[in-house]
Amino acid sequence: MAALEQRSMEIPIPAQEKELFALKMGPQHPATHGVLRLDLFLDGETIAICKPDVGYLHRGFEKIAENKSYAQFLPITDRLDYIGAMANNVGYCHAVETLLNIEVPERANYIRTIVAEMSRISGHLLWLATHALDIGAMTVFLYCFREREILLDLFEELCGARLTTSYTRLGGVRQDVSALFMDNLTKFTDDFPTKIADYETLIDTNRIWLKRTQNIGVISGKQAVQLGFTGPTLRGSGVDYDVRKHRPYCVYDRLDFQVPLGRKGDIYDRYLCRMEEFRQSVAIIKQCLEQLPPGPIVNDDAPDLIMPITPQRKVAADSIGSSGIIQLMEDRNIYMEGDVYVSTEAPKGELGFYFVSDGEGRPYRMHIRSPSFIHIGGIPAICEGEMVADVIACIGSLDVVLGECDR
Amino acid sequence: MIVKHKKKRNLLETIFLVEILKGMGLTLRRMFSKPVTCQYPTEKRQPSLGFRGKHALVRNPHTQGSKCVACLRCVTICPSQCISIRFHQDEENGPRLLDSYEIEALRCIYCGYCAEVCPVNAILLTESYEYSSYDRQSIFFDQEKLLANWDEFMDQGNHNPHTYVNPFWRPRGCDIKGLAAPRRKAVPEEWTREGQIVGRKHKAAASPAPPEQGAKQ
Amino acid sequence: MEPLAIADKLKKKFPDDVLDIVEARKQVGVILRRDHIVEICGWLHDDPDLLFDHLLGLCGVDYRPKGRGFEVVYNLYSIHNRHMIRLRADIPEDECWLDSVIPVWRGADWHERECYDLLGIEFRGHPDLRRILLPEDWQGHPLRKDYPLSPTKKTEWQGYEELKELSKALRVHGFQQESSNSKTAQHLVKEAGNGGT
Amino acid sequence: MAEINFTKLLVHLVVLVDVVLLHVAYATYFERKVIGHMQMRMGPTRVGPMGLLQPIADGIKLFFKEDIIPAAADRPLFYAAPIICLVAMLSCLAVLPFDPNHVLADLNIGLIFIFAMSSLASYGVVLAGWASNSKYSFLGGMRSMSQVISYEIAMGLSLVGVMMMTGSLNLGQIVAAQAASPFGIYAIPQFIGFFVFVVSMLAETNRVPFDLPEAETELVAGYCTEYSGIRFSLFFMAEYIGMIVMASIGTICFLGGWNGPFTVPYVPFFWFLLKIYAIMFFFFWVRATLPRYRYDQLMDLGWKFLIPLALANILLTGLMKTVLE
Repeated sequence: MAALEQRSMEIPIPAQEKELFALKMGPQHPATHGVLRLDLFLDGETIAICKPDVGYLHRGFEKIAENKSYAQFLPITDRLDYIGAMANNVGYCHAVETLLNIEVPERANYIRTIVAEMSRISGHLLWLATHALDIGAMTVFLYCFREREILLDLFEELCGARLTTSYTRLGGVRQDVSALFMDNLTKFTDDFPTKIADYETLIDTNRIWLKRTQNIGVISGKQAVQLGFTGPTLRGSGVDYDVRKHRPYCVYDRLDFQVPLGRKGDIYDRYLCRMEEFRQSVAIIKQCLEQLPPGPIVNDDAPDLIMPITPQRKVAADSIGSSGIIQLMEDRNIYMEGDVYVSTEAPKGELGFYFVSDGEGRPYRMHIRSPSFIHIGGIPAICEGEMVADVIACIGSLDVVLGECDR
Repeated sequence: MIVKHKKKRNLLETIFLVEILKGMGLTLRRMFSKPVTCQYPTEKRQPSLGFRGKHALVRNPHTQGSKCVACLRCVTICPSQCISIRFHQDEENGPRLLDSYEIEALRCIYCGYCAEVCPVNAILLTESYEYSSYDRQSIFFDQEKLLANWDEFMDQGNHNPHTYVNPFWRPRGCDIKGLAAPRRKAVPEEWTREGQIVGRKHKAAASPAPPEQGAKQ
Repeated sequence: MEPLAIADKLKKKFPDDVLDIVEARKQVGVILRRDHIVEICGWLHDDPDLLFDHLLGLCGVDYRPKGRGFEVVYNLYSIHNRHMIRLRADIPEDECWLDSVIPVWRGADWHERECYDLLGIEFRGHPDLRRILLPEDWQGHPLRKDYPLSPTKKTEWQGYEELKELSKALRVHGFQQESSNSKTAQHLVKEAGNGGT
Repeated sequence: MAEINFTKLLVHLVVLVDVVLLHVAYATYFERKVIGHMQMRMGPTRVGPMGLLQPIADGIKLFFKEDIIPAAADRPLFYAAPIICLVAMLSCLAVLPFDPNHVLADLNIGLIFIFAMSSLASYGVVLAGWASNSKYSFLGGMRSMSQVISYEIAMGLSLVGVMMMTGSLNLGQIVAAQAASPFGIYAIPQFIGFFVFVVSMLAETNRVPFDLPEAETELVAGYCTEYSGIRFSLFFMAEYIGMIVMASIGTICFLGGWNGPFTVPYVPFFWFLLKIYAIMFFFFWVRATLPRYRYDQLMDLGWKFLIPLALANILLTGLMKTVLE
């Protein structure tokens, strides 16, 4: 063990690095999307070696989860990928429901699909905004925020918070949709395609944009799978992998949508994939709004928010008056021993939760498979050999959020 | 589906910078459209109903104190453990009497769980969002401050303290039978399961007699 | 292929290595001896029927309170064949190491570093095994079950000491004051179940 | 040699510098407003009516801000760099003819003088990058050096056509010759030269899409990363004076200087100012629209495209001139 500790302290520096120009980019840098740090070793302006360094935003979520009940951990998932909190909520609840075998009503599933796609749009809007800003097109940034504002307002109307939504509940969702929400969302889905045209006029065919994105940061499909990439980053390389199609959840198996794929796997392909996902998400929302069925929004048999953590603590919990719920849990035996891995397609990629349960009301171990963590791990493979300015474009095209990476 | 690449620009378009001029045309057009800015301190945005903002304890109109029964559900559920309650009991099985109720709002993560689990609708997150301060003491809410927050909220929004319903007490679309008695307040029809908004497909299937207001056109 | 069929196939191929096959919620986990993990993973990756090309995740679990050692869990998925399997490599407590699967999936790099960082499982053959999320001078491995939730002065990270001194000045409005006749909620919560280990 | 009236010269000098500095201040305001509205927001609105006092407030803020000098910086050079920049840019103003009677120093080699001075300003930038002893600054300074050198050539060559048509390097005479030419402005016969000039003008002043020395998202702020307070504001002023100077050259050499469709009484420099404002607006407009080039692509554009184009323009002009005569 002592040898192990020793080893962690030394950072190996290859001999050739000493002759290179070392540039520490971040954690305070305008374009590293949070607190990512890159140790760049430059040969002129070309990247010879790139070493990402993460952990500046580590908050120990996996340890927190081991000490909170399943319901209590939900607000913390908002803080994973804080750009698309709704998608995290949906993913987390879907995972816990699979673990605890809780049914979700039809209507709740439709609402979840709507909010997940809304958060995909809002997440991609922020990606486009920052990606364009990184490459220097600053007007796109503000145009994207104009639309994102509408989506955040809709989230506020739906659940009372704009960013940290905590909207889903085990077995359903917290609140039903309101008439205002439906109207505004319908209007948004109708208007949004014209707004996409705005962005595309500014950058889609712009020769500077093409020069900065085409054939840069190329990663082949095979390499991308090897590195564990998921989401639009993987699909930009032409690999057809989308959790919504492969392992459908919510109501995705009933909806008609397509998964955009790129050809070469350069920055431009990833860009085009996400731009197409805007349109597909709008189509999904439209279908959901069309098909939204009546019915309950939460399963009455689902555990209450105050779910006791362990059966042994029942006595103590009894004194604070929630014995009925505990009885319900024990009757239906929803706590199980075993492990599950459940994933959903979050805006950034595949967001997976691996739970080990030992029959208590909290996970024995929870592992979050966060796409950003894996994508940042792949930055060296993409960036090495490119130039300093391309590193920024590459990070932008991967769409990473450090809250999710560091957990 | 392979994404479509845009047509490569031809020689003429390259020489005359067509796509750049188009972009510049767009920015010039936008220059003459109305800005979307909300000039914050002068024009305030109206937070939607149920916005999770400043904390408050509901004032009981009969006793003028708080409604809290010291069941400690909010303390138990709070993920960031920012609520602290002290109480005492005069006799063995008598009612619990609240000594103090404190919320350290700087630790709060505004999930709204406390309002959701409260059986008597005693605590809520109000819709007021302007309470930043230069010292920590004023964002550390004790019972008096929380009650004062409620009064302030009632005055500000011109709400009626008797009829006010927060969506965290009584969520839209939830069945009334699952709720505790104090939560069964009268709500607009849209909030009940009967007035539920459904998609066009289901609307057509249902009886066309009552035209549902505000549903998807 | 059905997950159980995959597990059977795996057992046929490596009869000595498969310790157990468990199923929960239609997901199948294969508990393995750790010795030939790279070979097994390589076979799963390359076998034309299986083609597990995608490493979904890799994480460690501390089973010591349950009377076992550690476990490293590999969630595998085949994008081509659309099936999933979970490998669980059993690691004894006193010899906390495993062979690195980077030769099979390059993406395992950071996962293994994270696992090393948080659980202290050493991955042999890893080119750059050092802490990833925690500071380089951190002591201990936080996701181990015996890692204290609130550390004592001795086990604390040194850099944290200064931070705490600093924050003490700011924490004048904490919940420190106790009055004798009233039960504090914090107490009750600790009894009732928020406290944890 | 004519006797120099020092009092008159001094008054002229003070008025000129004041007017230009005021223009610099309000150019920042104008830029923020224009870009703001292009991005559907408001720009400055708080200080004064419609934010009109914003530049003054900014100036005061920058003036009183703490002047931080990195410990490892090369102090003398660190102090000198912004001053070199500003002085070089300010001295360009001396030879600009705002109208036939208002020119501080009517040099025969006015154009060459401006080139010399604006290249000198790049010394300031390079020194700033080097003296800061910071890696971002260093990269910014290096980029700036190579960028200015390459685009100086392209710009010089693009103006050779104008010189050939005029036969003079005196800016006043260029304007006068333009007025006598068939189109009234050289931008039409010299359209290739004008195009090359506009592109290299953007590059020379480090504006989008060629703002690589201070590329915000890559190099934080490039050569002025470590500068703060008044020293930063000197760089800032130098940059904007540079824009004004470039806009003036463009006006003088291609857009007919102070001549307009009709003369405006009492304000002889009306057309000159209007043209400068138009070019400044163009600067901001481009900034709001275009992304940024990469460093090597910028070099490619300069050496492989603009310089050959400018040379072709010279050839064409020469041919035309021979044919027409």
